[in-house]
Amino acid sequence: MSHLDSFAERMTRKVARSTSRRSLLTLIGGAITGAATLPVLPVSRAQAQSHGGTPSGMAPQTTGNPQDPGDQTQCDYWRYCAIDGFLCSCCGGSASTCPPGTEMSPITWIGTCRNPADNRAYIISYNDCCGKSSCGNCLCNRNDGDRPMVRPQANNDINWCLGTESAIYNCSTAVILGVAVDEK
Amino acid sequence: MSHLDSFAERMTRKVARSTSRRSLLTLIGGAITGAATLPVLPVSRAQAQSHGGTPSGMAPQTTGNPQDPGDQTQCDYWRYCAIDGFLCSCCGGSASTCPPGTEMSPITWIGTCRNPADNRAYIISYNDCCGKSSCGNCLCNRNDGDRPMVRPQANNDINWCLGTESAIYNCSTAVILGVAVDEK
Amino acid sequence: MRRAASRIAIAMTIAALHVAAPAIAADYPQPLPEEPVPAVAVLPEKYPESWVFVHDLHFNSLPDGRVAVVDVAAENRNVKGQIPAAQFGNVLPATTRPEILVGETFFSRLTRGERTDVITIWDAKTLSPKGEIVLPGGKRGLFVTLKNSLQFTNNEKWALVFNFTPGSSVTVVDLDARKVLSDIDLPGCSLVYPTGPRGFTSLCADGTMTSIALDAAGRAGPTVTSKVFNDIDKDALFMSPAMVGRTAWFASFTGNIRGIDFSGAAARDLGMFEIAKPAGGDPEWRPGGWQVITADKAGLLYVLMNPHGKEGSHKDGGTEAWVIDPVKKALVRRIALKNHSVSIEATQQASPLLVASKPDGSLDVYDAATGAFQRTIVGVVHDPMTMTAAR
Amino acid sequence: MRRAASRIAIAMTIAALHVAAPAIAADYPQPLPEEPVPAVAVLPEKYPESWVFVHDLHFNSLPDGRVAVVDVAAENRNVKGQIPAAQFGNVLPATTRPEILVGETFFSRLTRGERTDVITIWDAKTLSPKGEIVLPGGKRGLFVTLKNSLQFTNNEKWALVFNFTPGSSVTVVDLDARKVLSDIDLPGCSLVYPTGPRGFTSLCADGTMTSIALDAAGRAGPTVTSKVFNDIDKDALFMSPAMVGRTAWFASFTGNIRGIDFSGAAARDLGMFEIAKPAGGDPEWRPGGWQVITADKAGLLYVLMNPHGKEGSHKDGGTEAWVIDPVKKALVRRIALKNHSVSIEATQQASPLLVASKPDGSLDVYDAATGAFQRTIVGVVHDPMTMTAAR
Repeated sequence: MSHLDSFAERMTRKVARSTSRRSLLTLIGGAITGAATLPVLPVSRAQAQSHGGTPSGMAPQTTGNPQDPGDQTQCDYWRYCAIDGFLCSCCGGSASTCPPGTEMSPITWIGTCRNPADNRAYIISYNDCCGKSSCGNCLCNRNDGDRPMVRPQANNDINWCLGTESAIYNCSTAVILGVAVDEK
Repeated sequence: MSHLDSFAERMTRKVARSTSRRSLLTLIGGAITGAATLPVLPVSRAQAQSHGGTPSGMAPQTTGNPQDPGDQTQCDYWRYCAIDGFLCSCCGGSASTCPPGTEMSPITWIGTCRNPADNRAYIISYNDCCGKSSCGNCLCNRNDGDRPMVRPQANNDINWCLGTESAIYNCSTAVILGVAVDEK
Repeated sequence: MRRAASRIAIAMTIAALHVAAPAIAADYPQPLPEEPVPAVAVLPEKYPESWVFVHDLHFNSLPDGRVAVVDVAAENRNVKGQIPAAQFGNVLPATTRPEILVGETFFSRLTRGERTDVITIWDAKTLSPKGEIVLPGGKRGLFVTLKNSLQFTNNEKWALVFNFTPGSSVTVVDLDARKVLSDIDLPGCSLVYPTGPRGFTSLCADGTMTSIALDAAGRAGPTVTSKVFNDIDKDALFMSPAMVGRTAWFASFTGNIRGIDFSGAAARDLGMFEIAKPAGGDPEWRPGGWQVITADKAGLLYVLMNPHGKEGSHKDGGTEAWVIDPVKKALVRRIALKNHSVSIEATQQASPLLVASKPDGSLDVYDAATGAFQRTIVGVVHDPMTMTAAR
Repeated sequence: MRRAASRIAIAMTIAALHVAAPAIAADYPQPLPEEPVPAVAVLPEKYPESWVFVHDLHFNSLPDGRVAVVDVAAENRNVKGQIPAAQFGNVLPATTRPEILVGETFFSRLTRGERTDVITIWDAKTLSPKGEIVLPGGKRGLFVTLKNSLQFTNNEKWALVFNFTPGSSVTVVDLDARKVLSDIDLPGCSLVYPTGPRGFTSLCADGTMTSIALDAAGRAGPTVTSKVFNDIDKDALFMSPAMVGRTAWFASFTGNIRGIDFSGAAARDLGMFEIAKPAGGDPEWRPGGWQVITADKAGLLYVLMNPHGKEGSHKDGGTEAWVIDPVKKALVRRIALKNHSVSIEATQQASPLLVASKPDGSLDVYDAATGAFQRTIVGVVHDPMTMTAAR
């Protein structure tokens, strides 16, 4: 458990950087520090029938950094291992930025995704972007590690536009919070 | 013009049966009694690319009356010669009835459709059904005789949910008002 | 500004009637009769048992969710009407009166502005709103629709609303008085399962469940927490059970079935049994989809099964419905579905139909007893997540 | 109700991290940096001329219309953001300040309840609402979006809103003071075309047009009605002209082009000319689609043409864009489109792009000078009715 403990520590420190996030975390009981394998956002199996969604047809968006490989408009981009919702990369944002005029949710569900370039496991924070209606582009859903609503912090069906000015869901990001295990 | 005059007379009498409709007609200046060839409701060429819409895939709905032939879920049903919008037959209503919980618009645009069974030309009133969101089924659009917004009473792009409690458009009906020319 | 009325008169010029004097077909001496306007359809107060409420999450416009009322037994005219269910709405048809409850959320400017959560009470016959109860606090839980987010208790006199902020709580609503009775904090637990004469149970993140009896004022009374029974890590229960009377049958991720008796003041675990796993899985058969388990009136269970079951496959939908007798704990029959399906629901007729919703929003209907395919109903909804058969 | 905090603690049990100590790739001694949250994109105050506002009527959810801001010249990241435009909304980007106006309509319960019509003022840089002007009377015209339903006048200090009840009127709005100045009845006439320094023109059902100069308080002043020039029965003008400076070029149903000079206090008819009709029509080439005519900065016109032109074909879209020089009154070039298209818009760059919207909501982009196809942009909107190039 020592690896996990140090992960939890890192997470706690990181989370503490954001007051609003922390206060929300208090509500859910510190959920983000544990049991946070691969939760994701509102599933619509009706639209993304095949596991991982269908190719978006969008023009490829890469970071240009070989250490961060892949196309951010596609469901198989490495950071999206636990995402569920419309990809903000297809909506005016990016993998780590909300589209203009939306608000990034302060509370978030997180996943652990392996970066195929450097083979590190990264903690990815799937912050929702809120305040405009369903983006409608690039629906992507992967349920590995998802658990039912009984464990909200691991459930991808929840609209995490909580603590935002508007609860309307627009799209989901996949922000790098750090590596999963402290390498020191 | 005598045929048309008698048509106009018939229409006026018919319209006068509905007080609320008449009061609205006053606003538009008696539009319904003239220049009312083939106006229809909000077009979405984006969805109904081919003229007349695409087959609905719905189970056929017929009146059972051989004098009123055809499938009311299909865009090519004879009464729909000037319709534009979602067919109420696919939404819980029928060709002449609004779906439950909607309100039929008192003002309407009308068309003249030939019934292939009795070869008569009928005046069809395309009343919109209002107060619930877009039905979403059986979009049908035929623009024969449609004219731009400059002539509202002949324009099918207008939301005719006017004078109703809510202006939200749900679907369109095609009600028989009478034959186009008095046969006496 | 005054504009000459003459303009209107000119506009009224008869443009083109395109109609010559019609030939009168000898076969039809009389024209079709005039039809009355306005004309609006009405529904029966008590819906036939072949009718199903199909909830449309409407992912492309979550603020504009709705529910379709569908007759799955009819040859045509299947869609009977629509009920709005805005923004991750819930639908709950009453059985004791001709009413349908919808939990929904609005913003004064559609996507921004003031938030208002309500229960709207719809008249079953007219599909018109007949009442509204505003829910305070802007905390109604918003997630992909689950039936146990809005439930009745107290013989349908009260409604229970599950809130999530992400703190959990339950709002108790008096439907007769049209007012909120109480708010009950529920840390660590989710959803509401009506329990006993006047109470509910919630499933908790530690694998237990907690039953709360309500007093006459809707306040929390005696509370009973069960032993740990839900192995969320290894074999979590799907949240939506099939109800047979007051007994709920939950499917688990790997394909076990657990019964919970909600008839008493505290929920009672009836234990779990395994569904025999026939060959043919790759890697194995597991339940898959959104609403994966349903029951008919005789108490048989139907479970939507996915041959490609593994970790993470639980929402992938399925290709067969397995019929299970929970009394004999036996797999009775397998129904091969025509299409990959998202959710299933059995109607409550003596000869039940099995309805399977598909990703394109259409429904496939099967004879539940024989598995014979009956019909496809297209144009029902956009995203058919849950279905609720009329009772 | 109090629940033991221990439940939460138990819920927090580390479930499964699935992560062993990672192998460190020798190529990348440092991990990717942490990324800041919250992070929200912003746009430039002044949009590049390759950006286009694509209005989404959203027919499957008319209450939830929106506008996509799209860079049609970029290789990727084409969608820059979305602006809500609820219920037959209108979008009007300002050119004198970094603002985008949206005319929209709300109901307090989405589809029912109290109606509120507003102009929302969006900040171009942040795409956040920075102001709202409530329009009285619940009369904002609701129809498939036409640009001339919401226009500026008075050097963009005022907005003009076209109302339809079905009586016609125009509401004059002071954008600086955020208040309504006046309502002007307009029986028999439709839409607003900014005219002169402070006024507008409306097209009338009798084939004339009426120009109204506004006084400093926004009240109707001198009014001039033109001769009949619009043969609505036989060859109606499409309502959305291409603007070249203050000159509007209207296409007619059969393919004629008419110029109207809106620079003076009263609109001036510049006469009509015919587009030569090449062979190949079946029965004939006619303009077809929703926004069928557009102009580039050099003043060339582009008209979306349908080879199957006839009565009733005017919204059927088209397969070619014909480039027309309105000064020479000549067909300069024909651009064969890759796909059947609904609407067209030229960007205002020196080397313009021609954007064609398709029924599936995607855009095809062409080099307007050569007609060379450049790219398809998918995932833009649902129902792309009108487009407005940044200026």
